[in-house]
Amino acid sequence: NDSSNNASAEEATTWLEQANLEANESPEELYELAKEEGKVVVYSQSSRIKDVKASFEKEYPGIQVDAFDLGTIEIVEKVAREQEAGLNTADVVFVKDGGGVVSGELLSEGMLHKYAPDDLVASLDDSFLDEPGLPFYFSTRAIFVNNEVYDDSTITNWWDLTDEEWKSKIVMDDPLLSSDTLDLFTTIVQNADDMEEAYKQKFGEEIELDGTDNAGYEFIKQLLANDPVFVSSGDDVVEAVGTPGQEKPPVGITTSSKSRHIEEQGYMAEFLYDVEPKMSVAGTSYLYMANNAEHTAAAKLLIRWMAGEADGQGEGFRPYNVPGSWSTRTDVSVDGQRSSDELTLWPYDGEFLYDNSNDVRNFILGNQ
Amino acid sequence: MSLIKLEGINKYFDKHHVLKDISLEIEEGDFMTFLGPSGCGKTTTLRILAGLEHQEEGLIVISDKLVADGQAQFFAPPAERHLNLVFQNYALWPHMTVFENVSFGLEGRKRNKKEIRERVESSLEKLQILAYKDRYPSELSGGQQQRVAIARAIVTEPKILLLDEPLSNLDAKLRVEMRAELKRLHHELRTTMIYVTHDQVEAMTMSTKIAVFSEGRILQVDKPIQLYQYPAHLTVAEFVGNPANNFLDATCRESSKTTFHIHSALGEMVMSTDWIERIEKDVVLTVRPEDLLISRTPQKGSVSGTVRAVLPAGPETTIHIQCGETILLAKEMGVGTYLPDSTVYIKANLEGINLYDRTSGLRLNKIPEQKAQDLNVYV
Amino acid sequence: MSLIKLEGINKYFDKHHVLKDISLEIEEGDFMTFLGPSGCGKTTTLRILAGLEHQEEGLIVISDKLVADGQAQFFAPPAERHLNLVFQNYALWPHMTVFENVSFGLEGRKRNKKEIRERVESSLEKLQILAYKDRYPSELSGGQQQRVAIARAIVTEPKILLLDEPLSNLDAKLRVEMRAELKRLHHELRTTMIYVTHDQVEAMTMSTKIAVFSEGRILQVDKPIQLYQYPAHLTVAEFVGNPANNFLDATCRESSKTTFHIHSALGEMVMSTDWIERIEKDVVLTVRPEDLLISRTPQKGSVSGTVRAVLPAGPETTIHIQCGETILLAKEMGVGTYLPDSTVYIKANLEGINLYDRTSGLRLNKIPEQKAQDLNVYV
Amino acid sequence: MRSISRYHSRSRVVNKLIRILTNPIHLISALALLFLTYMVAFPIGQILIESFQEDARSGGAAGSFTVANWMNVFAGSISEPLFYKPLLHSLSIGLSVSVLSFLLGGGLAWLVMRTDFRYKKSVTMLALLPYMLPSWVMAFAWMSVFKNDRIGGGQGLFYSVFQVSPPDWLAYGFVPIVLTMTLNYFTFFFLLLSVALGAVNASLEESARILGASSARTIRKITLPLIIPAISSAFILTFSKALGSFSVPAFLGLPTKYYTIATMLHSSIQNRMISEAYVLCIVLLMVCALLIFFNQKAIGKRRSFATITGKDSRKHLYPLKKWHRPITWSVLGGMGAVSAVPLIILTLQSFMMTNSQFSLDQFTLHFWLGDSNPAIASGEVGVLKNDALFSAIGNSLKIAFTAASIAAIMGLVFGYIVSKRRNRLDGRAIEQLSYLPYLIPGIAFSAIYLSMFATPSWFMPSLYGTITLIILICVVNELPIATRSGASTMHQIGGELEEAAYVQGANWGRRFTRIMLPLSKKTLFTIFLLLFISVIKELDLIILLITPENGTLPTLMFKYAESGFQQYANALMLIIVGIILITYFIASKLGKIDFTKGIGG
Ligand SMILES: Nc1ncnc2c1ncn2[C@@H]1O[C@H](COP(=O)(O)OP(=O)(O)OP(=O)(O)O)[C@@H](O)[C@H]1O
Ligand SMILES: Nc1ncnc2c1ncn2[C@@H]1O[C@H](COP(=O)(O)OP(=O)(O)OP(=O)(O)O)[C@@H](O)[C@H]1O
Ligand SMILES: [Fe+3]
Ligand SMILES: [Mg+2]
Ligand SMILES: [Mg+2]
Repeated sequence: NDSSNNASAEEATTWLEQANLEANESPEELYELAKEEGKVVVYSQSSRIKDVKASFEKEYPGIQVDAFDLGTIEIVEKVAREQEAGLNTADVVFVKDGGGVVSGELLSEGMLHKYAPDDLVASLDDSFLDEPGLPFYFSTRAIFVNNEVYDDSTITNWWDLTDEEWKSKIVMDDPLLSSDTLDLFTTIVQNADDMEEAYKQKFGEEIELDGTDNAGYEFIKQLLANDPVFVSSGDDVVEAVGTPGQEKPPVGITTSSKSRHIEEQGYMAEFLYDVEPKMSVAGTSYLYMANNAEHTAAAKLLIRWMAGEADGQGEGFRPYNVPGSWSTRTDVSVDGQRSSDELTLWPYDGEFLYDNSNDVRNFILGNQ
Repeated sequence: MSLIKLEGINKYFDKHHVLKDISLEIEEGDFMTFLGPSGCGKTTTLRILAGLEHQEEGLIVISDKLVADGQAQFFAPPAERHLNLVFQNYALWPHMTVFENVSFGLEGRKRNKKEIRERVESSLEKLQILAYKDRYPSELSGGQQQRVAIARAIVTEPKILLLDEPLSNLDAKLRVEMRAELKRLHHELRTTMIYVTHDQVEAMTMSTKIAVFSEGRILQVDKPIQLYQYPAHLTVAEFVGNPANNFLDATCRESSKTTFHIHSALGEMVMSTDWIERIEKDVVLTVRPEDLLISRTPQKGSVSGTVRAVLPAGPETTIHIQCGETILLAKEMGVGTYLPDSTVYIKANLEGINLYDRTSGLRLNKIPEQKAQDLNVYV
Repeated sequence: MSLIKLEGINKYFDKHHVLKDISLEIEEGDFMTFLGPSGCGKTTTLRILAGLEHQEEGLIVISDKLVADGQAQFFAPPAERHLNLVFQNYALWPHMTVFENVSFGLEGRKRNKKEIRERVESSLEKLQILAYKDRYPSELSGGQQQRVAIARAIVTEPKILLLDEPLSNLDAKLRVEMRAELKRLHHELRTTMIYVTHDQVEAMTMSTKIAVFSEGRILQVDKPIQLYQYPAHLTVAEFVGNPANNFLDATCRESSKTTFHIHSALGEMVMSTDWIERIEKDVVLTVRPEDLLISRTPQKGSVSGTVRAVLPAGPETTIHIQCGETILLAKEMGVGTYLPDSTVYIKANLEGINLYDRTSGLRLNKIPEQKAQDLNVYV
Repeated sequence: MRSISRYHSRSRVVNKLIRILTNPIHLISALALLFLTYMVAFPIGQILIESFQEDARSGGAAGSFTVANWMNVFAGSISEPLFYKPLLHSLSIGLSVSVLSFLLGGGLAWLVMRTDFRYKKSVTMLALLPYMLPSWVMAFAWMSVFKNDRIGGGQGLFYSVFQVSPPDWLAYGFVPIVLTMTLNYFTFFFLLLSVALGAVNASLEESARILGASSARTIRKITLPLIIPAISSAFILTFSKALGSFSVPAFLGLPTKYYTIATMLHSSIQNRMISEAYVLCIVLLMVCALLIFFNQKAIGKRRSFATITGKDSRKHLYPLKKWHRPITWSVLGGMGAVSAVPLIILTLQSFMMTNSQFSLDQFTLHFWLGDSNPAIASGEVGVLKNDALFSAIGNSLKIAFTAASIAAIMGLVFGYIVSKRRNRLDGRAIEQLSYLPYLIPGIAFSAIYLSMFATPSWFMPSLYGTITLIILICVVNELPIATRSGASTMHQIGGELEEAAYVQGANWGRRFTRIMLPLSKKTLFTIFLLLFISVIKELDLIILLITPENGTLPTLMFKYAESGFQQYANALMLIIVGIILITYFIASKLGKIDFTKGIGG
């Protein structure tokens, strides 16, 4: 079997050479090449890809976008299995690195590549420069409060959630089922120092660990002891928090992107920016080029399109430039929400998450 | 009071009128046999009696209790009628062993295990299937299955037992033994039996009364021998007898105050007018095969005929004799030794003939006093 | 060459050895009847012959073609055996109407619609169930269902027809008609029939040969009358006869060169030594009921007995007579008029007796030459 | 006798072999085994192997042999919350759901098949409705009634009416999970038992009644044992469906942290702990295998369940008499409420501007017919205006129809083998194997199929990306329902019915199509219907295999739901229900099926 491995390795290198991912072709150049290819296949974790497909096909007639709408896990599974079988269906993969599995299982195997032309990277926020794919927007797990009853000052520190006041009054996605939530907890563990700091800030004394390894775990333990209510979807969190007319609504933890529908549904909820030690962790969405992609030029073109082209204002990025999400670029923002550089976020560390979220999950399981 | 009383039962299956005004009384301890051609409604009558089928019209009274009233659409459930039924198709439970099949009825009565076991085994013993008690019905032969069905019905010792052709799949020897067993049951427990059979010997030897059905009607209810000797109706006459009765078109002529002549293929017979209810011109004369006497030489009052076939059937022989246009059946004990196509002389035993109105089909001759008494002897 | 040949068939159901070395030859055009007690293996034999069951040992040859070989585990499928079977339990298809049930076999043969219709209707007509052709089996009486089963089997006019108690649920009259119909089929199409019945009259009148089964073995294969008159074995003698044969323990004593005495409850009989194969001391004497002659006055060679029961059964009467310790059955034509407990004198018709070795159960007396010829007349 | 020597010259073994090879049953059984080995045993083998492999994320050398996964699940420090407790929950849910479904579905089946109840068709219809809805709908309906203040966001109907909060045990966890699942899955019992009861010769019950047994005793001792094959099949289906169901326990269990094996399995998959997921999956499969084993025990080797025999007897319906009216009211009322309430909620929602507020001024047709309006749902057009809708309907119909038809026939054939050869190894193996796909999580199953069919292998062409593969996986995944239903019917058909056709010279094909198939026509229809419904709702099984042009209704719905467009999803759900109903009516008309009648006239 060695020979075939070698062969594919060889092939890969030649593909890499041909694909020339370092090059900085202009959209026009790419379009010419892409017309030959005729189509591009994208695996997307968001159904908004539908709008991208529409705008892209309008802009670049003759290139058809085949958009697969899948969940993160499905994308990982599908890409891995296809690549193992030598199938190169996907060209562009648009996915979050939930639990670090994309970096842990796909990137590490060379199944995905980074395509990040200079003009797109130019105005990225510094913290996103050193990423394995092209980060193009992010959202975050945030604390939501009912703004009919509470104000910003209700919760200013993650440790506030361990207060008796919030016993059974925290609604959140189940960390066992939502890898995003688990990522948050794992990142908290990773940044146990910050948590220790924040503890001191709130209680004015050093934290005393109750049989746990660090302040991160200690936080999780105390949070779980406060009987948070788990639900199965972020919408339920927003509903629980934001339903108007409640006397003592709970607080919620879910993805900031849920704020998109808050107004539409008539909820009274908002997420909090100023929480100690950090607001939360960034949950970045990436664009990758699949290994051995058949439609390289079209793929590059699509990646550019989705990233909003050089100025970030492109039609392709519009579906993602919505409340609750932030462009990774410093020069693009959504009205009415803080711009990305005003946020205090822990960086997203896929590798750490991949290696440690299992332990955190087991810890959560053990402390239920 | 009779134990069971059916009154004016009418039953329809969709449009088909299958029971027509069935009325019948059955005394306690009777052994009533239903006899009749296939499809005449015997099973249906049993099922209605058992409460499995509901008549559109008519009453059923059991032990002075009204259990079904067609008009009022009142029907007591089977269990309340305190009877038991051996189904024509056995209806054994395929998922139970023979033992379980038979014990089912007893278990419902909350007896103790040991007693149940004993009673089940004793009735299996009686039916000679004890050896099969742990088999499933699908592992039994047809006759064995039928015996399980009987065992299941008799083990509960019901007051009334309905049996729908219960011995049809048994061999002659077993059948005789089973008949004896049923008779014993009938006597010892004074069980009232209603019995469907196609075996005339069975009907004759077992029953205290026979009801002859035809096309959904009861034509005659009588004691066996009386029924056999004096069928009340041509259809009954056609049906009883083994092999079939001989039917001859005949004409009657009054010859004097006290006698009249019957003219038929059997020649001229002179009978007393006492013998008959009334004289009709066009009649049908029936002669039972065993009452057709054959001789090789001419006798007084005999007519000649030609032997057409000799059918030995073991204990007896049936002889087909052509006499004018008609073929007559005669029956003799033993192996008859007539040669085919030989000429013989036949004569009817006058005690073995009956006379019927050709239009209404009703019997014209009376049952002689003397005979009527005689017949009581055997019951 | 025989049409069907069974050779050394052995069949086991799990541990139960139900067929033991069955060997049988059936000629083309034979009407072979299987007679035997319930559970003796008749159905199983038919099923093995039809290819529905596979024997562990033994060969089956049909029309010179080996169709089954137990040792070699070779079994031709039923279709290749060109036969048809009337199942003991009918096996009608409940989802098909009567017409569809019957036409199924023809449709498989790709005939045109019209022909199928005609043939189905004609066979339904013969079985007197044409009127029910659009009914489902569940809407028929037991006897009607049975006739559908027969119609289904005969409509394809098979070379070989296996019938498993096909008339058991029909009334006497219909049964006679159906017998005639089967006979006609047998003659007209020269169909070879294998017939299972429990009705001895049926067996006697229909068959060219009878095979008597007992506990998985064939005891005797013979022409009907021969079988009836000279059962080869005590068990056969026990089984044939209607009502049952009389069995008397007897002892033989040679009285001269040419004669010997038989001593039994019937007194002393003197027989010629020609009559017998060899003389054994302990024997069993059988007398058929119709060969037990009754008189009210003492006769030469008669013994006295007491009437215990008189069972009139229509055409004949069975009389139970106690004679010493044993109860003997006698049968007379007509309605016997003996009074219970009266004394009568009985004597055996010497032509009606058989003698058996008490230990082996084999018949000792020979079949007289003359008789043997005579018997051929009726076949 | 030349012919004789010919066979004698061959050895016993050769003859036996020839016999085995030429007997269609053996042939079919061999083909079935081959099919199942490749399509079921092989994937399960993969799962088993991987459950013994080192996980990539656990840090060790990925792929090397280890029993750590198993140790972790069975004897690790977190075994109890990860495995034992959820297993206990799962089993008690499965058992309770089965028992309740049996009472509900069996009772209704009895009412419809055995009594002179008048509204049989309506009841049949109502009993089918809940199964058509995805299980979360029922859970959602429960929530809208019994929600208390634990979650926040307003309480349910119960509170608004009685002004008391329902206790937690009534709102979340075991009780509501069991009840909503029962309402979802009693259809198995209802359908299978209806078919089975319809085939029970009335005289078998009558003879018990005559022996003086009460109705209850007759049912308990005669009717129920007679239809054991159907009961145990329905039990197995319900039990494992309840065991494998994720959405209901997730929806109703999480608020009180009531986890089941299915939620744990889902968690492992979501967090990509593949080996752990596979260990849990194998545990579920073992439960399945155990169930089948017990089923085989219950059916036994010698007992017969042949209730359709060659001597048919009359049908007789049990009169309800004075109970008719109360039963009618309670059944129609209860069923109506249970079936209709979720449907009504769904319908209303699809016409309401905001999700959970029902009032007239919220009424809108936008989600059905609206043009793009950027203010609503990011400019999403109404469902009926969505270009993808009609191609999705087409694809869904194509997949569901083909898969359901194929699987239904296969189910009967497999069921035939299972019942004919229940004493043989092949029959048992087929029974076991055809059952196992049921509890393999959709994503794991389809991922393995993806690998198996990505490239041509053996004689199989590469099916990946074709609709054929989607149909194939649906067929295999639904085989459990199909085979179980098929087997339960086949057990009821007396052997002599097929034999009668056999001696008439009918070959196996003809026997099967003319005798066995028509005798099990209702089962065929039942399976078709059940499968059509579950295939048309299928999502996680096919999402990995589907291509954009092959999008189905559930994938479309997934898109709506994922974007949070609840009303659109509801509208789509109603369209699916509509399609199922139309299919039901057409199929029953075409097949001349009347559920409420027995076999024959
Ligand atoms: N469900 C039904 N629909 C229509 N007709 C029926 C139905 N059931 C029975 N019949 C008819 O009713 C008549 C009487 O049937 P029944 O079973 O009582 O006859 P039977 O006297 O028992 O006959 P057998 O001796 O053949 O058993 C038959 O002609 C039969 O065809
Ligand atoms: N599946 C089975 N397992 C065990 N024994 C069986 C099985 N089937 C039949 N038998 C036994 O085989 C014997 C022969 O059965 P068979 O059906 O051939 O009898 P039969 O001569 O047709 O009897 P009948 O006249 O009662 O129909 C019976 O004793 C029966 O109990
Ligand atoms: Fe599924
Ligand atoms: Mg009948
Ligand atoms: Mg038999």
